[in-house]
Amino acid sequence: MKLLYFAWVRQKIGKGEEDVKPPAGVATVRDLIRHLTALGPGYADAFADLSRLRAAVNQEHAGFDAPIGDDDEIAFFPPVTGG
Amino acid sequence: MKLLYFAWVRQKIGKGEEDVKPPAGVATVRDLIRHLTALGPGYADAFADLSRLRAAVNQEHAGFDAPIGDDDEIAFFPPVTGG
Amino acid sequence: MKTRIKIQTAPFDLGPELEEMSQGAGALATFTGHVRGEDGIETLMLEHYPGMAEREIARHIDDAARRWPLLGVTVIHRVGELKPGERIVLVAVAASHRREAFAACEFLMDHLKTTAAFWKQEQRGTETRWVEAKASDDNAAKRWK
Amino acid sequence: MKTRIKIQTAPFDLGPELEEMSQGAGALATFTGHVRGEDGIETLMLEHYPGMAEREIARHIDDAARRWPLLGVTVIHRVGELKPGERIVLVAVAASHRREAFAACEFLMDHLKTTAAFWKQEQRGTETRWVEAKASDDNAAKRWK
Repeated sequence: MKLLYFAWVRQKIGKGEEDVKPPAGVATVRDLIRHLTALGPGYADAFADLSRLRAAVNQEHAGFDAPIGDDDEIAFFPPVTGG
Repeated sequence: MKLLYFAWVRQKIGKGEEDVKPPAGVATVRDLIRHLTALGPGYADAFADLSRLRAAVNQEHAGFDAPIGDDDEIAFFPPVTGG
Repeated sequence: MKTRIKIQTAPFDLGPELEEMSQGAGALATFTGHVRGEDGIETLMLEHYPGMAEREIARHIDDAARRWPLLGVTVIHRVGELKPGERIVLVAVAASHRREAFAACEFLMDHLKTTAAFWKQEQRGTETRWVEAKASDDNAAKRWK
Repeated sequence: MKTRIKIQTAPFDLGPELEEMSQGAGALATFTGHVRGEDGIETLMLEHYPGMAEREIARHIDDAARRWPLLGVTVIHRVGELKPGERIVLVAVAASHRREAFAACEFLMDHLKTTAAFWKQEQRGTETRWVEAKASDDNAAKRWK
């Protein structure tokens, strides 16, 4: 599973991307967030306030209940501010 | 009084502008139209259908009941089609 | 607010006009109208009422600036003989934010279409036809009342 | 319909981009967004999600083309380090008539602001701040539902 982090999510976690193999039972974006939060204070900080966080699965905006699998690309970022 | 004609009004009357001194009693745009209509077939043709005609007094759109005087610039034209 | 109104027979380029407008503005909305080649039009003759055409445009720019906070407006309108594909008109509005820039640009175009003293004649071969005003343009301008 | 999407670090000129868009269209509506110099911003850093950013823009162009008859759309979005006054984004829409061109241009800007995967960071001296999303942008995008 490929993970991507952008803007302050990237800064808090300290990297832009990583490959992870979450344990069995991580079936949704929300499960993944719970798993990542336990990995360290940077992750915990990045995922502390889910109201400020957005996610994409395979480059499409996704809710936290979206299902995910090993071959997916999951991204976390703040609400977008382009244009 | 300076008169200006544009688009098909100009073509029907056969000139783009002229100076006229209408008789006493010509106090509004409508009076002027009545006076001009009697001047010849070109004028009569140009002013035959007032629903297709627009007027300006001193370079501002004006209704046919607008008052006019000797020093005014009066223009007649079809509805505009610029832009 | 910087205002520029030009009525000219010469063609104009967009680059230099818009480059200057952009300075210091957060948002720039523009509209460019072109001679459509459809219906076999060979030439579009544009006639205007010198003096009144400029006044009407200036009046609408003033109205727009009272409605929205604007930083600059440029209106260029060509007259004379135009060929299919050529630009007829440019309306460019600079503002701090996009909402105002878009609204004022559309407001100006709608009013240019319905009150600015320009007339179009289409020429196809030896046949000429004065373009008639469209009810849809009147309705577009009425939206802003 | 001709579609062009460019995400680039290099600055872009309006002239050549718009010149090409104009060909064959009756109406061209454009929007250009610039880095505002207010509040002492020295640099605006623009980050994006390569792949997703382009996809979102393409999706909104498809949506716009289903709503309105369009002839061409160009979207250019800069990323990287920008200075006050520089252009961030260009949205240009060519159509036969102005109503569609304006509507689609504004539709695309509203959706770019709310869903395209870009993030802005303002830099003032040694201080940096991620720009927060605005409720007004969300509301603008909701108008089109």
